[in-house]
Amino acid sequence: MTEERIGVYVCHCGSNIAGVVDVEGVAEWAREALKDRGVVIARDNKFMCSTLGQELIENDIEKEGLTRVVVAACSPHLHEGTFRTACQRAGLNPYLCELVSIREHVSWVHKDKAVATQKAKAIISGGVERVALHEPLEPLHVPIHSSTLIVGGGIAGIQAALEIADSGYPVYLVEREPSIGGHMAQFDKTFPTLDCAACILTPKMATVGSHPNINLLTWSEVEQVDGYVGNFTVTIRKKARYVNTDLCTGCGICEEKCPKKVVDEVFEAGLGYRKAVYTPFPQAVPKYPVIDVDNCTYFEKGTCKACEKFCPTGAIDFEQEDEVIQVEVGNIILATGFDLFDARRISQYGYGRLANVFTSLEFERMCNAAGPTNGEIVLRDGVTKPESVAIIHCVGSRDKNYNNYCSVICCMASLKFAHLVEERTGAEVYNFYIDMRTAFKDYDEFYQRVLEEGAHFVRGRVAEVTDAARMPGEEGKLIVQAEDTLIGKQRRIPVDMVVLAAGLEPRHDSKEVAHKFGISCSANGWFIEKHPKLDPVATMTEGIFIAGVAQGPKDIPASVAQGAAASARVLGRIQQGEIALEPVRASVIEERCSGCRICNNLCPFNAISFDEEKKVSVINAALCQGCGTCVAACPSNAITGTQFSNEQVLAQLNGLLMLNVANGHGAVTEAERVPA
Amino acid sequence: MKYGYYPGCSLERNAKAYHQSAMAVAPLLGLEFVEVEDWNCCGATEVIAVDQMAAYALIARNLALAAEQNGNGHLVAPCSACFLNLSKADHYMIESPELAEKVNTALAAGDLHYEPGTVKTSHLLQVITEAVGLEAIAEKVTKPLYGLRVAPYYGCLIVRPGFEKKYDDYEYPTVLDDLMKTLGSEVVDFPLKAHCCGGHMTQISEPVAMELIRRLLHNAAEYEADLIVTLCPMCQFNLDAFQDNVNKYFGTDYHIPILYFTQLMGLAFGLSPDELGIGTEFVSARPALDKILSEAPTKEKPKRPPKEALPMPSLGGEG
Amino acid sequence: MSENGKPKFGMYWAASCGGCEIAVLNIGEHILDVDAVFDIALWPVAADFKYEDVRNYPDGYIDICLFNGAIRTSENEEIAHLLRKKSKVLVAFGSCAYEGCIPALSNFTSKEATFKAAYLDNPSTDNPDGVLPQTVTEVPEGELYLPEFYNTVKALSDVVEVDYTIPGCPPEPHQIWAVLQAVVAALTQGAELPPPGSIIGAGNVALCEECERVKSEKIIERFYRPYEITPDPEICLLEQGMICMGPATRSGCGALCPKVGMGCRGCYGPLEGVEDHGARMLTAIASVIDVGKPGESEDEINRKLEEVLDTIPDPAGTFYRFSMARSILKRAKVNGDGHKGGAQ
Amino acid sequence: MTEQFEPLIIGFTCNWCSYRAADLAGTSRKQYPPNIRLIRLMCSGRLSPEFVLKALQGGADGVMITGCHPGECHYLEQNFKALRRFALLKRVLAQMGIEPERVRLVWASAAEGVHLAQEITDMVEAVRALGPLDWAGVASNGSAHAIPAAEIVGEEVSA
Repeated sequence: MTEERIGVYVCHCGSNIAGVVDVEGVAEWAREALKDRGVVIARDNKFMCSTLGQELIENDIEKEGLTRVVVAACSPHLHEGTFRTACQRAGLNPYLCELVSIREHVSWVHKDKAVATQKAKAIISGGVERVALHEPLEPLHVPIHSSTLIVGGGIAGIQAALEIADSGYPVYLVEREPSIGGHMAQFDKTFPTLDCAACILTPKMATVGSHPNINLLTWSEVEQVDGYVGNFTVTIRKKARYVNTDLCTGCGICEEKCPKKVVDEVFEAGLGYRKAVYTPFPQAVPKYPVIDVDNCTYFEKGTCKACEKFCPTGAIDFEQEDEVIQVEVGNIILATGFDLFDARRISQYGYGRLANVFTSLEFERMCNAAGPTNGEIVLRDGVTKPESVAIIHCVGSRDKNYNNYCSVICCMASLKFAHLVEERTGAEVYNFYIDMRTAFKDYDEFYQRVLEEGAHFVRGRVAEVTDAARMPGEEGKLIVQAEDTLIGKQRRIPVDMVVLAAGLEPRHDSKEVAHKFGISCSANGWFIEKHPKLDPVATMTEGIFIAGVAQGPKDIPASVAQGAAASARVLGRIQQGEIALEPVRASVIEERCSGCRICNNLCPFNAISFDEEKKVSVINAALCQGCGTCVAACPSNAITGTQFSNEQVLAQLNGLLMLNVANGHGAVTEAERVPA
Repeated sequence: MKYGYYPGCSLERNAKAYHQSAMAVAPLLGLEFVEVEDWNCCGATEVIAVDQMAAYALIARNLALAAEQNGNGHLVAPCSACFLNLSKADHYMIESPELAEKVNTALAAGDLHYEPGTVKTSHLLQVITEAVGLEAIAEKVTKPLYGLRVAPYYGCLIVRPGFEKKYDDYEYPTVLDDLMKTLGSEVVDFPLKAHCCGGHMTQISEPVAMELIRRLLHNAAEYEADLIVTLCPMCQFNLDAFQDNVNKYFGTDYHIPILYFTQLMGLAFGLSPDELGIGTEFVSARPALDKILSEAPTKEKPKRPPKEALPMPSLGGEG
Repeated sequence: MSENGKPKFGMYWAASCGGCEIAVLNIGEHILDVDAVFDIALWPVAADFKYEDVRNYPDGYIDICLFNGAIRTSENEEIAHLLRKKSKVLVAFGSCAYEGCIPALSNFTSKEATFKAAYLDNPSTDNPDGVLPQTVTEVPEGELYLPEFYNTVKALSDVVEVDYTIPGCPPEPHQIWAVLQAVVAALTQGAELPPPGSIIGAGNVALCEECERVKSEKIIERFYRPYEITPDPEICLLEQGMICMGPATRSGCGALCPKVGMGCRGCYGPLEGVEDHGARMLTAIASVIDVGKPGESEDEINRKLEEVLDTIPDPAGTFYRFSMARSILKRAKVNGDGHKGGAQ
Repeated sequence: MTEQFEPLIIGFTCNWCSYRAADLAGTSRKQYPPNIRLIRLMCSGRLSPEFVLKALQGGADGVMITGCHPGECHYLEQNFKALRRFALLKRVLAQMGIEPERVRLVWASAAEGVHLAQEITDMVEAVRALGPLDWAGVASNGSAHAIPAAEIVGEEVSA
């Protein structure tokens, strides 16, 4: 029999509990039947969560010297905190208080009073057995390192970086490509206001490049993440640029002199060329070029070195090697963006086969004044202006063969395209859509405007795009065949150019990235937020936040908002200076550990490591999230978990089993104690 | 490799050449086809529309026989309609135990039983391209079909529905293209490669049938194909036997021979046209075949596009 | 009995194979020391004593009694009680006495089924009349008695209080000798004995500690039975897919089986605080099966999982090979014919 | 017992999903049989098989293990470990003669109060149909054998 002095408090919750459970009876029972199990006090009260109810507990702790408290009321998810704090006020460690639910799990789901009362008793019995074995715990306090890592230099990452840097805290901004700017930098105009992307983006990029608090690491990738919230150690690979950035002035002569021209699959979306030594675009930040070793003649054949010969500052350095650095950060924001759906996958639309089928991103580059056609909308031959253009919506989106989800931006982007075509070529524009989705400020107005400009809208999914002419007038054209579901007829519309509004997909490597940072992703690969509504930029992993399309398809304003939101969360953390973690943690009992290493790869948070010296496994308390999987797995009982030890769980089980339901009519008998 | 063989009705009649060429080519590829004894019609495309139960029972009878007669339970059908019916019946019987039960009640009348899923049905083209493989085929090629411009025609039945993930892409398959390239011939882009040939429309609505056939001939002609190669008796029959009617109907003048891929394989393997039933077609293939060069045509290297032209999308990706 | 003041030694053989007896002899010439130090008070395998003699001893007459074998029959239990009464120190000696061992595998079936296997279906048994053991048999001379054969095999500690336990099937000679020396020291020089109830002659951590094979993170794609592979001599057997109970089993034997490429069978029993040897190994092994990643469909995962688990032919028999009588459930729920509800 | 048999089910719930599902069933007043009693764990991955065995041995007629749907684990992938262990445990329990209906694994997200209530109802009925497990009875089966004091103190005994 336990030494503890346990107090049991049964809540009426007005009539919520008392209406079904004989609350006084239960308290009475606890007082008598549980005497030999350490219960010294059992009371009932109208509202335990009220100040009076809490004071009741506090007084008993002080006057009666209670060492454990069981409150039978609502769900712990509601008031566990309340009663723990009450105990704390009275000088009892909060973790010595157990709240058991006889409302959500009893009075609200059962009608039979006798049976409900019996179940309430059983639940309290379990709580009493359990709480007797509870141990006093102290929350873990970990300091928060004031600098932040942001992965991804698109608009979301840029926004987040600026917010934090402007508040005076250091930021490491890591970008895979040679320049920041992301997809937005590729666009010409932005819907619905049609202001030019470059005009609003490049100033922000410049600020990032010159900001004293921002350490910009382009042409770099995160290799490894160690540590935990407040204290991450991040290993970053700075890929060799083969350009000495201390000497380079960004004059661009190397690029001009480089004899090797290759198709730019990234920034120009395959529609234009770049050199083997290049900066993706004129306003690139930083301004330093990189040498693309796969295409550089020198790296292929060992001769050329034109760039080196002509570089006025001798900045070209063919001997340069990757540099691996480590940085300490307190928080991390992932803004890794998206990949465009590969339109080749829908072969019947002919992308890659039929010259004048373009993707939305190609079209963006085409419209861009700084793009391959200097903003001219022309066919693949580079000269002919189209007289008719078809824009196909939902390519790879809202389609069970590819992606079920809506890519959000395509409707508005397509409307933008329709407008630009109309404006720049006067061509006939046909939009093939399933539904028009123009939510949000000024979007639908823009739709109305494009309608008035005379663009055609055909409601129906396109069956195929073909160059197989069937009837006069189709020769030499691309024929778009679709069912017009509004008139219920098949239509074949010959056009000169087809633009595929390809959907957004998670980065091809988003799953590896998620794993690297210890967060989770949805089946298709979007990063999963902590709560879809109430916590959209945090993740289940403390100290790691997400922003932009990496979390799911969204447009520029939404991405910017998330970037700002994520940075606000990080700043909050930094200003607290430290963070308190629930002390529900697992730990290894060294002298019992045989070093079998069963547990070593069970922890997704990498909290478990192996001490090669002592040949035992070790758990990092700050990394541990307290799930207890390793506790359950340890073959030699060498791992224990606070607040959920075997003893505690089995005690509760034992307590629950002490009372049994006797029969259907709820007449209740107390079975004798079952040995467990 | 030994397979059960389900010829289907047309291979005994209009598609004799297909049967003949298949049988001529098979041994060269180490394929042994054992004809299912006492097989019956698969019901083609009509019976299912009339009475599903009867149709499935009709088809399942062949599956039951195949399961009974050949060991590895792998059945080959050269005809697209047969292939589709056989695999469809099996597929639906697996999906719906009720159907399987009904069908088996019917089969019981003939002391037969079919356990869904025991027989795997493949189209002849599948067996040749997947089981044998293009490398093995390339080794057998002695008389490459140099210079012959071929339009590969799949028809609609073999690729649809996609329930068995039969093809890399059922909207725009490329298996036959690759096979033809392996034989040394030049494959033209043929956008209508998986469109319908009209099936039995010729007996139901002439204008519809004629138009469907015309489209295919027109498209092939547009791409300057010397001939259309096919893998389905129905397709071959429509395009070949009705080509004359189409010409009359539209006042056109198409002379595009329609051959089976097995016939072209035979030629490339050095067999004589007669061994392959070439000559039995309505639109004679001779003129086309005479175009075959003894030497590989020297490919004039693609003249670089004018500098203002925009690059074509790379063929990378999954396409 | 000589009254030379020599401590009295007893060893009893209940339901077991006799291996424990051999193990004691395996301590080699030390056996002479045992004889020198002790007076034998009961040792059916070595000397001729009658139960009657034992009953006539005063209580606590035997200084140390090594009890090997499980409680299979009423006789086993009766003698257990008797020896408890007559011994100062009663030691559960070996896996059978400690946790039921191989005899307790019959707890997976019923007494009737066991008899059927032993006396009727056994190819080497000639029993045309299907005679089965009876507790009472009428003969002209009168009645003959046999002890009752229990349906469930029990551990010694289930029927009497046990002072110490020496695990192992059988215990390793060097461990036995060490224990005997300790006892002798205690009896002669009044040295301290370990606290009652403790496990002696074994280590306190799992076998892996004394196993020299290299261990690393465990990811198991499938399991192999010993005849299916030739394991790499350097690497942890479990990592190679051979079931090895080592991680869940007491050290003390010197990891003999793993040393020769055979997974530990678990005869030294579970570690301190472990209530169910089988369950511990089950959960450990299942945890490291390489099936199930986020994104995979549940059906797919279950299919793969079943495939992997099919490579463990008899999980319960494997994980509870020695510990059935001391497991949480102790036996299987079976009907008379040994048929299981769960196996339907 | 003339009354219908009332099984006792022990439910192990995940703090993040199924326990909250049970809360939700409460807040939405979704009635279900009172035969289940819940124990809160942080994750289905915490479930030691011993918990299940203890429950059955200690008088429960069935055990329901619940957790987040695969892929939705609060701890990323720990419910997969629960799934693996359950798959193996199932096989062992079958060998122990315990009907599969008595130990179930149920996925229930925090939003699936109704689903959980339904699963509970189904399980209670299934176990009710099986009848009591009564492991105490099973374990003592055949070993209820008291030794007469006489035999021990060594008076007259037969054989």
